[in-house]
Amino acid sequence: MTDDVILKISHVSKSFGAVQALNGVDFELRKGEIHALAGENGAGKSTLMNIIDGILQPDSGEILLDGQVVRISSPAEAQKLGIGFVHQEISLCPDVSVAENIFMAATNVSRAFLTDYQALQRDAGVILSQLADIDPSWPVRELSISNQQLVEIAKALTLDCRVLILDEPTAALTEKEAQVLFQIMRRLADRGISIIYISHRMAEIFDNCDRVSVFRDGRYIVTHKVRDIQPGTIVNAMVGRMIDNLYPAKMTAAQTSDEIILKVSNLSEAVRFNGISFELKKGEILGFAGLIGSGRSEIVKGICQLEGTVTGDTWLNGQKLALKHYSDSIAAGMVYLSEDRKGDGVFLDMSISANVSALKLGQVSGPLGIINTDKEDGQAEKLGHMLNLKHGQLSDPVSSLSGGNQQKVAIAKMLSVDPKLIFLDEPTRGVDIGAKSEIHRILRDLARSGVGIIVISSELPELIGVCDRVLVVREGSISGEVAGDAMTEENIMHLASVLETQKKTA
Amino acid sequence: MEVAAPEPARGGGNPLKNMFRMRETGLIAIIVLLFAVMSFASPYFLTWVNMRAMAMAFAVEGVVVVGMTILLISGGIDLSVGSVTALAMVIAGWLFLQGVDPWVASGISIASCTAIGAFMGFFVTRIGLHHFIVSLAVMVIARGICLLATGGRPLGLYTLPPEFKFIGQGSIGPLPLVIIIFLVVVLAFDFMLRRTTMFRKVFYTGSNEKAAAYSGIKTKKVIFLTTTLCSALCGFAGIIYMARFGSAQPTFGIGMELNVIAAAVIGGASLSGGSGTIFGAILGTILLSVVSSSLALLDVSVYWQDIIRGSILLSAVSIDHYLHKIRA
Amino acid sequence: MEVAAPEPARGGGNPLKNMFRMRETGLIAIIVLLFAVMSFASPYFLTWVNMRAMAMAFAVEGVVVVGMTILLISGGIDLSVGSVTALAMVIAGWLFLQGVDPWVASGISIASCTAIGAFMGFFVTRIGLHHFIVSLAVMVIARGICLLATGGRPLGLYTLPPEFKFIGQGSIGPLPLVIIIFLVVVLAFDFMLRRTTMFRKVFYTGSNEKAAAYSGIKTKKVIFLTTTLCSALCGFAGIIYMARFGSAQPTFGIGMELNVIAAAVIGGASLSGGSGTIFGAILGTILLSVVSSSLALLDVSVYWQDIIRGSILLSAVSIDHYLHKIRA
Amino acid sequence: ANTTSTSAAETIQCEPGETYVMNVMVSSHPYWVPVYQGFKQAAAAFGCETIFSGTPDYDITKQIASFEQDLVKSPAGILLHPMQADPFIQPIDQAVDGGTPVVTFAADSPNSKRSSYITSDNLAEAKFAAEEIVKQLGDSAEYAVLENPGQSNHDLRVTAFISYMEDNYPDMKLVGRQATNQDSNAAYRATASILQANPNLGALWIPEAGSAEGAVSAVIEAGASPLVIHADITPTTLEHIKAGNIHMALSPNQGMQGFLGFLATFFAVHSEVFDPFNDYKVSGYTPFQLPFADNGFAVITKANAESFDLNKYMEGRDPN
Ligand SMILES: Nc1ncnc2c1ncn2[C@@H]1O[C@H](COP(=O)(O)OP(=O)(O)OP(=O)(O)O)[C@@H](O)[C@H]1O
Ligand SMILES: Nc1ncnc2c1ncn2[C@@H]1O[C@H](COP(=O)(O)OP(=O)(O)OP(=O)(O)O)[C@@H](O)[C@H]1O
Ligand SMILES: [Mg+2]
Ligand SMILES: [Mg+2]
Repeated sequence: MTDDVILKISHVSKSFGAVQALNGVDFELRKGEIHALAGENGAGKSTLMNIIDGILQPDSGEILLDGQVVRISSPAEAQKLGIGFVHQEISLCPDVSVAENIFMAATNVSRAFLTDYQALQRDAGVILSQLADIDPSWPVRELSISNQQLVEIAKALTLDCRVLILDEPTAALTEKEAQVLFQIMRRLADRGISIIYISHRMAEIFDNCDRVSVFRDGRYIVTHKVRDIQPGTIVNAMVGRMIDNLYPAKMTAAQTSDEIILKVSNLSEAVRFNGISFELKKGEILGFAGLIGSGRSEIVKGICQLEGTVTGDTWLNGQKLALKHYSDSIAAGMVYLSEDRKGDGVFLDMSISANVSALKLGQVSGPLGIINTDKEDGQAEKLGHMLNLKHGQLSDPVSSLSGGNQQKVAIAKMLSVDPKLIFLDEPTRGVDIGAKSEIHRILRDLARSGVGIIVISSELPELIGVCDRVLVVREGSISGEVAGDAMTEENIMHLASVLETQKKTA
Repeated sequence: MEVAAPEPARGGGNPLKNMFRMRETGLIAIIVLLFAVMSFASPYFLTWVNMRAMAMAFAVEGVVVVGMTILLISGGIDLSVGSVTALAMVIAGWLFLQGVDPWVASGISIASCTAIGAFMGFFVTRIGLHHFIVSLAVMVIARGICLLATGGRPLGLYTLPPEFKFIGQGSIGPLPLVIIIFLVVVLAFDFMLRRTTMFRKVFYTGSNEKAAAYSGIKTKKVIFLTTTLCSALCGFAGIIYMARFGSAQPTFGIGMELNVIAAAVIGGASLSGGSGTIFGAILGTILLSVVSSSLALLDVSVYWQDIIRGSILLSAVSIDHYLHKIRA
Repeated sequence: MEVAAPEPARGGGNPLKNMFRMRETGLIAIIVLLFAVMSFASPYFLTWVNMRAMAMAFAVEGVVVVGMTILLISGGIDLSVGSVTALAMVIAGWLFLQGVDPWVASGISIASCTAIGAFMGFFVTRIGLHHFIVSLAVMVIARGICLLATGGRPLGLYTLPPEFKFIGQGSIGPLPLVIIIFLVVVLAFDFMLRRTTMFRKVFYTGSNEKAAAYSGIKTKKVIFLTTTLCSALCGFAGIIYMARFGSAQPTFGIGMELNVIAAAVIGGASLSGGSGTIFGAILGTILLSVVSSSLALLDVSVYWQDIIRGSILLSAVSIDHYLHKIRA
Repeated sequence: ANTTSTSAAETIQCEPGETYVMNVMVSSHPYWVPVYQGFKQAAAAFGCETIFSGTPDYDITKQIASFEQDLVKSPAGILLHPMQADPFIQPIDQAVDGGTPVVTFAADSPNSKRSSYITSDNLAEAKFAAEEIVKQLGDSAEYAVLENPGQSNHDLRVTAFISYMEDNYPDMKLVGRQATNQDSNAAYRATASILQANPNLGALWIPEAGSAEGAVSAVIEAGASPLVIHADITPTTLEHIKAGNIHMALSPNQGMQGFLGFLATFFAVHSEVFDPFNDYKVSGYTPFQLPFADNGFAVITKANAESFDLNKYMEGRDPN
């Protein structure tokens, strides 16, 4: 690693209306380093990256590349300058194949008259093979969110770039894929490519990055060499205070209850899962672990009648459920937080208030079904405050929020109905460390007060930190259960992938 | 495709209302400007009689615009509005000529139009076809039924009882009943669309159908109902037209769909669903209609009228868009 | 809104090609069925003269369908196609009557239509208006110019030189030149759209404009160009019509836009952009046109024709959709 | 279509299966209904068969296709309403050269080889309307017209009307001229505006009935009393005539148009009965030709309105 600065940001400011997203920030990226960027939700990380990629123009300030001041007016120009960007929000073309998506930038600048689909697929296959088992000929709209995220990464790997920006690429990935990504990142850095890596996962930053810069409220705070510091230092710089307990205390033996909130028996779906049976006890937080595509989301969606034709029985608080539609599930007090925030979690072009109230409009309306907007705003205000939502006006569209704050809106929407049971699919995806521990605390409080909580997460430390018990799903069925001291990453990974190894040895 | 600019409502008070209000100020300004110019250009423009005549010209179509706007918000579109309106006239007129009481005939006619809407809703939500193609087919079929029932000839309904004709030709005080009906329909739906939970679901569905489904909303039902409502309002409009003209014209409303959709879009409805207001759409209707009436009042040469109308439409939309952008 | 069924291309070979092929087999089956039924129903159907007459009825419109399909794929739409085609005839015809050489006049006319497309493209990409409203305004303006230039009367161009009329009326061997031109345009654009990198950008832009922009594609340029191309092809079609009819008709092509869009949509183009094929769109054109021609050949009562046409349209699309779904 | 019968001159009759086609555009328009009745009645007199064909669309490509498809069935002759003159030259010539005589009606294709053209004289109608207005109002009143630019016969009715007024009654003042394109709501809007701008409007000339319906609504609502005269007739305008809201209507004699149209076509086919004093034998054209035949028009007023109810006329008749 050398000390030459390849990219320098100098006094860049940017505001959206009344919101000052960036306030005179500085930033330096050296050749061949992996430079982490940390900061709370809405600190301005993505905004800065969008400026570097030419998607947004700064209100003031300069960008220097190799010591030269550059004006980057579009992503096309950024590409020419050797800047590659994996966006926080997945942005792929759903109608075309994975291969074409991966090589879109290359196709764009290609001088070839004809498109060689065979070559595209072959090459895409090569790149994908390091990452995951995805058929390059499939249209992207068929892929799960995690696989789409992998395609995004593959896409960035094809770019011939000097600066690679990764904005929370692992938010939807499991440990396994994330590790693959880190290996690739290190290889690239060794080749002299500079990487900006944005993540809310401290462990990732400390295991894989060289330096870390911290932003807070649109301002640059500090840069450290990773090996010089402890995670606490970063967290402190980020939120301006210490967070001592990252995870709330678990259920004690005394709190253990025999009361069963949810009982699922022999739940099956045509192709996606079968023979699922489990129980959720009062006061406990239950986790679901598994590899990408193992069927965790499908099982949970099946329970609340969101997708698929499901057979089997479900009891909620002792009552057998006969749900026909997800609305019945909501009425029964069972709600699902989607893993695909942009696709089916929020209404991007509608106001924050309207998003929060979407699940049960009856709560904010009068007897004639007339919406009381004060009540609606009050509800959004209250839940927003509870989740530490950083926003402008409650009437602003959700699209104006940062990624993590959009996630908080999605969570607020679930909490608005005072549910009896919540399924949370990747609940803290993209949420900063402070808010994350806040959400964990809220989940724990809810569990204590008798609300059933089931968490699906690809982030094993989160599962282990938050849950009292974890069920591991493999290829559509439950392959095991871990609890207490047995809840280790190794045990979970083993249960999640044992079949793979068996297959290989067989 | 459309990158909707954010609409921060900085003022106090009810922010949703503010947002809506802001969306329409540009259009209102343009219409006020048009009125100002016209009242200089013609001494007859600002007379009560002219205002009434201009209002009569768009009032009934305004009812159809209401239905279309709601359908657009839910993410649909309906090309059959003109044919279905004509069919409403033809069904009611034909029944009346067969001796059915005109009120009963009107009821049957509106029910039939509602059934047509349900038919389209079925194809869209159950079979999974696109609104565009289903309503295009229904547009052709409904026109065919009009022709079949009348042999292509308008039905003369001069013998309609005066109480019935009163709907279309009567006045209460100085206000024609048609305009009163129009105002009631517009105000009622505007209020409901802004404030009721029922119609809020229409916005959710149009904004992101999947997210709406993931909020427990029966999105197919919503789309089915907005499709049906639009046709039902066409039926209602057809009956008013019949009472007004005292005839049922099988060729009525050809090309109406584009006019109606344009009005809604000028008023801020998005063709990809999720946004729009009745108030805006009606302003769009007024703009289009007043431009036509004004050109007639000024006796502009027919050969120039289309050119001027198109240019005003394009400028108005551009100005509105620009005002909207700088305010955001 | 549209929840497209998944299309995994599991078979071997070029999977993209396979995917496209799959999309259209349903339509082909329906057309073949229609031909089979018709050849039983009428002894005249399968005659060369009838086939030629039917092909002549859709060939020139097919050129416009090509432009519309590409525009739809890029996420746009154009309501002005009918007016612009008429304007092309009127401009070229008017110039010719002023003594300009017909070939030069045609060149100027096509250039003017291209400029109109660029004008629309400007409003869409620079001002940020929606294609729908811009092209609606241009539809009205272009029709107005047609009326203004001709006083509403068709221009008789009987004196066009025979070499020029040959474009529209001549044959090479048994094949009318119009059909040859149609085939060349369709095959060329079909090939380019499937295979060239240039046109791949049209798909990317229409599928997700943001993602395309993030990949460095100048999406505004793409949209500008597809909008311009569509109008240019309308200009070209207008010239062929002029050569074929030996006249320029200011009222030509009223309502053409719905027909053209319907053809593309039947052929699998999505109104929200990102998918569609020329081949499919032409099959859609053929289906619509052959149904009309068949009804005329069978002497079906006019009062029934619309009903039958609409029903066939609706059934064909439903069947196609169903076949598509079960195959996926 | 070559009759070999030697006694053709005495009992001129169709051979079994001899069929005559009447081809029109916008075939669902009610205007054609009485025309086709006249056509059929004449055909019945000669024992011929008839087909009503054309296209329901306002689309010249489709009409040409339907005309060419008619030819596939080898009819004896075709009575054609060509949507536009020039585009039909080639198809008509092809038909005539192939032995199928073509007669045009209501609109012509003068440069083609059609043998006859039957029409109502739009100029005569316009002149009649103008004279009637002057007769009722004197020669210094205000008048307005509605129009439908692009449709030739409507254009003719309007332009001829205006120029006749200008030439003969220079004190008559044209104060409004609006395009309403047969749309009753547009006509309502335009008429309401014209009445606003011209409180002294004396007369309104409308070239077709669809616009007249909307215009009358506006007149009644405004409480104005201009003299409304329009061409063509619909059940609604008929009622307005009876009620005195419309002064009169001038309706082309559609039945005569069809009857005469058939005769012209029939005799073009059976021209062997006719040996006129001209060059047809050496020049090779059909001896039976009517370059321009006027089918006349009816003046519909309160007095005779009862006879013009098309729905009543069609009772018990087959529209096909
Ligand atoms: N288009 C926009 N309109 C208005 N405000 C915006 C817009 N984009 C971002 N903001 C605001 O700018 C601020 C910074 O947002 P940014 O997306 O850069 O945060 P971030 O650091 O990436 O957060 P996260 O970790 O949640 O992704 C936020 O307050 C956000 O609400
Ligand atoms: N719309 C779909 N069509 C076809 N297959 C699907 C669809 N959605 C999911 N699948 C498949 O169903 C299986 C289970 O997916 P699911 O999303 O439940 O997995 P998961 O364990 O939640 O993993 P992830 O981390 O990807 O969310 C996967 O094989 C996935 O590819
Ligand atoms: Mg971010
Ligand atoms: Mg999942």
